[in-house]
Amino acid sequence: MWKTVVRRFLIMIPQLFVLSLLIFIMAKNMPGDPFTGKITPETDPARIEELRELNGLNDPWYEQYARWVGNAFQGEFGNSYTYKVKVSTLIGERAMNTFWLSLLTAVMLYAIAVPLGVLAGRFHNSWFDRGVVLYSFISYAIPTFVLALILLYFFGYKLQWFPTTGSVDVREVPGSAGYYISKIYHMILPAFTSAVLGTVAIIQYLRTEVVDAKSMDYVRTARAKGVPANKVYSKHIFRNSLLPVAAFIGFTITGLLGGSIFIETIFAYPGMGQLFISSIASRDYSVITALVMLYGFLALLGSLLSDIIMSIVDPRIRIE
Amino acid sequence: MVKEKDNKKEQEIISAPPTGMQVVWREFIKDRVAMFSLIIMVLAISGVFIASLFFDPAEVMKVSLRSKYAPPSSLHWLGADIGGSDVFGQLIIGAKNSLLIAIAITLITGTVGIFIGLACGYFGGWIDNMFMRIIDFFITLPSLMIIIVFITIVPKYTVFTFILIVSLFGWTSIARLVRSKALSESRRDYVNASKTLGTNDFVIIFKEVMPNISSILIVEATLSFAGNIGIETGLTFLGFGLPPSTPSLGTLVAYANNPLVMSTYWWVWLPAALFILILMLSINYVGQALRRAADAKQRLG
Amino acid sequence: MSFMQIKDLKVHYPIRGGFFNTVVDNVYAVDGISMEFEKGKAYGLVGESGCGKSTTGKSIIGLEKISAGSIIYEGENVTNKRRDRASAYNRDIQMIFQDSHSSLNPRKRVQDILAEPIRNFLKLTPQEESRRINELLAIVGMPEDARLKYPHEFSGGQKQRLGIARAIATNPKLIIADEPVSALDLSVQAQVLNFMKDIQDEYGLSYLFISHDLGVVKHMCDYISIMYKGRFVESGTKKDIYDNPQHIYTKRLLSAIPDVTPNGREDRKLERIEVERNYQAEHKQYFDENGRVYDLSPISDTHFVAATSSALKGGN
Amino acid sequence: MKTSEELLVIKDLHTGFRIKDTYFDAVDGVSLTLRKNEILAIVGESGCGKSTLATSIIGLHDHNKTRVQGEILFKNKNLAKLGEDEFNDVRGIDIGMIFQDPLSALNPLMRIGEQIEEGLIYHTKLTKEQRVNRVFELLTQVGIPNPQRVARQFPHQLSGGMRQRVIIAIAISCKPQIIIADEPTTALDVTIQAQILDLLKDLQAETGSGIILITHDLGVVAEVADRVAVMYAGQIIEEAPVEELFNNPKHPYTRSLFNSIPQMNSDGKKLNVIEGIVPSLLKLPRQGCRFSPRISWIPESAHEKDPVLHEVAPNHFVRCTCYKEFYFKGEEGGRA
Repeated sequence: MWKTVVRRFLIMIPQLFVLSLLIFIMAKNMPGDPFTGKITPETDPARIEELRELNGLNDPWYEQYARWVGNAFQGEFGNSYTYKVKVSTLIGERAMNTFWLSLLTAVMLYAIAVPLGVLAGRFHNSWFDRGVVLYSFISYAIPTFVLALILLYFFGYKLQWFPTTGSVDVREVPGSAGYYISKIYHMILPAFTSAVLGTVAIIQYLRTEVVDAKSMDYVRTARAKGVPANKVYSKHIFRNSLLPVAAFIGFTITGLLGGSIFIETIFAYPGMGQLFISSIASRDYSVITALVMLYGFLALLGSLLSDIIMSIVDPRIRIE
Repeated sequence: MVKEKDNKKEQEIISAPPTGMQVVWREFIKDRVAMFSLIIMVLAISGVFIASLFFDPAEVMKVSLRSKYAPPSSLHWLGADIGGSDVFGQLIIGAKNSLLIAIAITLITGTVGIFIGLACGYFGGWIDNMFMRIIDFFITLPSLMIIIVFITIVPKYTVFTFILIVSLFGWTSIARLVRSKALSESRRDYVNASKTLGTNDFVIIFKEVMPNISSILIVEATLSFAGNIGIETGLTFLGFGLPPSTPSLGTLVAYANNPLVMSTYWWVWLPAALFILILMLSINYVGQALRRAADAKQRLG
Repeated sequence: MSFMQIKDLKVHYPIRGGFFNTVVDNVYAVDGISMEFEKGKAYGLVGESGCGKSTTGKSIIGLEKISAGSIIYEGENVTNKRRDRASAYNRDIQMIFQDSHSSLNPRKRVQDILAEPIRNFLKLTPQEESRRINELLAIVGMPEDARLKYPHEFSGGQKQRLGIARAIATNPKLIIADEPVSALDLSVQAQVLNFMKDIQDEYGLSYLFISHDLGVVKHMCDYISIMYKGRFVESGTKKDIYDNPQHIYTKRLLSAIPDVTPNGREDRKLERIEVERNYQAEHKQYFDENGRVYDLSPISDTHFVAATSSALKGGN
Repeated sequence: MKTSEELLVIKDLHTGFRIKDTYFDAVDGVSLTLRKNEILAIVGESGCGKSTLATSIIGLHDHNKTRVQGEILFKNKNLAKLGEDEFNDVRGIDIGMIFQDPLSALNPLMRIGEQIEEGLIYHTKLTKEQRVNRVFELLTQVGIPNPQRVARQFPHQLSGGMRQRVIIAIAISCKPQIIIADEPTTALDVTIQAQILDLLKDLQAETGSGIILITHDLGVVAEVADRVAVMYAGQIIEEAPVEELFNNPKHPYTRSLFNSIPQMNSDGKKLNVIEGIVPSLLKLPRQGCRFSPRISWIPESAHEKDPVLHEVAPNHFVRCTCYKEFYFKGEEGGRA
């Protein structure tokens, strides 16, 4: 198993390299420099050239790239043009918000998807199953932003059950219990929206896995042993169907991050996705570069995590 | 038992291939919801194209401050937006643009994906290895963000660059699916038989393998068409879609970013959102019904 | 005089492993076998699953890459021309597959399936082609109206007969039959075997008959080779193999075949146990220290056995 | 013929599958008796209903789509009337089952030991330690060397023959009186097949249980069976002790089958071909002799209207009277 994990890690290295190269090229093509924030219209052109030289922007591209990667490794992406603070500080704040939102989403996601998928599979072709199929069909077909808007319109504006913007009520004192409750309260609607959209893949997968597993020979063996029906489900069918789902966790993370751009924008939730969109709007390139890099890294990490979990839960991979 | 059932059905249809369009159509007639979705889909799409003939984009987009946020009336069927422009007209023209762009993206990603997928699945070896590495990499990329960045840094941004940028990230999933189907199909003995009978690879790929996965290709094209409508409108919604001169369904929905419009002037954004929803539901249902029909195991019988 | 020789044929697959997925070893699927084919004779290739018999057939016809060795056809080296469309070899060597169902393209009508080799190899006018298709259907005992049907409208035995019709469309010299009847029921199997026999007699065909079923092989073949781990352990006429088996593996295989009579089954069981004991005891004389089968050495004009000379002396 | 007590008595069993609200009987009036200490082979070609018969006995059919009528009497219980849950008091304890494909019949995610132990958990009062010891004992009994190690392994780590031994160990774990083996060696190589068949025979002799062996391979039947029932189109058409059946087959179908085997000494002679094809379930002739369409040269009058089994020799039963008139096509004089 360790061999698989280490090999998987090694595969990640060239992927990271290509990713960083891609982003570096994009960054180079963006108007402006890492020190754009320090320039004002009154700055002397000679001074700019001096700054360019000083910052090594006239060096060959590979030297610049090496330096850029070196900085990136230390979390150094320059300063934000709009906020006039270090990019790392800015992202750090927002990242925590996104992290908590994603965590709540993941909890809701599995809490909804696993029972629905498993039960739909067990009671295949029942009314319950048909309901689940309908639910997953609709949430598959509906685009993220449409669902988000409709939920926001009804639960936020019409019924006013949930707040429509922000991550916390500004009147609450940080650290107090009310503060945390307010935080969770603000996360519920965006997390739920995101979770509903994420459940589709898991429900469909689990349902077909369970349905297929029912006619597997090993289930027949278990029945032939005289194992009670409930135990056949819990020990053989559900376990065998759920283990691969565990490996979805990594991809779920990737998926949640991708969706967070829409969700955070619509619910005006101050996370990384919203920061990304506002940075694009204000052409705050150093922040954009850092965010793309971070997202790419997290996505790679997610797929790595999935592969590792898979190799842990499946003995066919575990024992080589 | 399933086999027995098939035998009976085969008796009725004289000499039709097991997954021909005829069979698919018969399945469709049996599934009322699918038929209903198909009708909705055809009506919505053809309705948009026909209605768009009666709207002059310049006329529709004309600013008329007097009718700012006018509620629905006989003059403005769906009211007017902040500039007093007719929402219904924008809806029709926007929908036409959205549909055309989604079709273009589907055609490009479909063609590229099918070619690469077939080549990978049939030949295997280093061709497969190379493309699979590329596809794996693409799939882990935060593609939405990169598309947005691309869109903002492309110097001369037009509808065509938009289509190309989105297509650049869209072909991988189709290629992956076609590859897996082509792979299992290529392992079947009829492909081996054709090889031993002196048929060349090119002919085998396009005349033997492709027809056998054609039903899956149609299904995927349908579903990815729906997906592409979602991607285009979504990006436009965020403000990174079509150039401002070309309205899209997403442009209308984007008005909802303004809390006042969202809560009060619902007629500006809600019809477009609902139209997208109906379009997506019907196209997706048609796609899934096609998938059921193409798969002998899932046929309704 | 043989029209085709296979010399020291090898098919190796690399095993990748280690951190960098480099080639760490090879699977010796076929590891140096030689054969000759004469007109009108049937050659049997027998062995248990994974012994390389199917790979041998596939590599001869060009579906597997040959790692080493050569195939000489009519005096010409065709090792790397096996899939050359223009070559006579490709036309003259044909194949019948195990799974007749999957060997017929489900979306093609019978007439298009049968026309494929005709169009590729023979320059016929449409009328001649159509006549040839009717002829082929007649040979395998199917009505002409089968032409317009699709494969799924036929039973297993009929499909295999269509497979045979396709294989003989170009008047080949050698047909490689890879487990052609193992998926069929007994009565259908008999029908297909009868057909294969009839066609062989009528057209002077040669067969390379690959099977795990020693009964079927004995019924069909003149010469038989027993394969184990990619190599021949014993090769000879049908009589040599069945009446005078020399290699311990051949003996073990023969003793394991159930006899279709219950009379004397207790004795057969005792014999099996005896052979199994010898198999363990005499292993060293038939396999080298790596478990590899020795090279074949002749014990008569037709009979070859892979063993050390001491084993052969002891055996005789 | 060993005369010993009857373990299982099947009377007029019908097992039907539901297709659009109609039931089609794949097993159509089968009566059989399994005795202690014997191997009863049920032989037939694909689609004859032999596997359906096996699943009906052990209740592994889909209870929603299948209808089982008739009597399967075991220990004063009629198994045909049991529901899915009630069957769990029979399956594993009294009846064990051996499957065809040993790889797919084992749970890929469970250790071998756990899988063998599972039946013991529900059917015995053994402690954990006793169960583990019993697992080792079973593995040794089915001829697996180093049971401690194998018990900790997963199915994919074993060879095909080893896996089938594990399946057998599972089937015999609770010392059932009846074992049903459904094509137990079809997926195996001949050398492994011989070992597994010998093992089955030895185990049977040791435990005195009764084995129902489902197979299509007459060779396998000849090697291990004590009694044979030949099935065709859902019915038993001939039943006899093994020597009697092989040396003196009566029914046209049985005789035709024997003549289509490419035997060790058939040497290229024409094999017998049975005309026509096995009728599909939906088109089964439900009346008259079901084999009559395939021996069309035998006059109608030779068949019974409603064929029943006739005892033609001690314990040798043949369905329909047509066997008396039967001859192979082209051998007019060769009447039985």
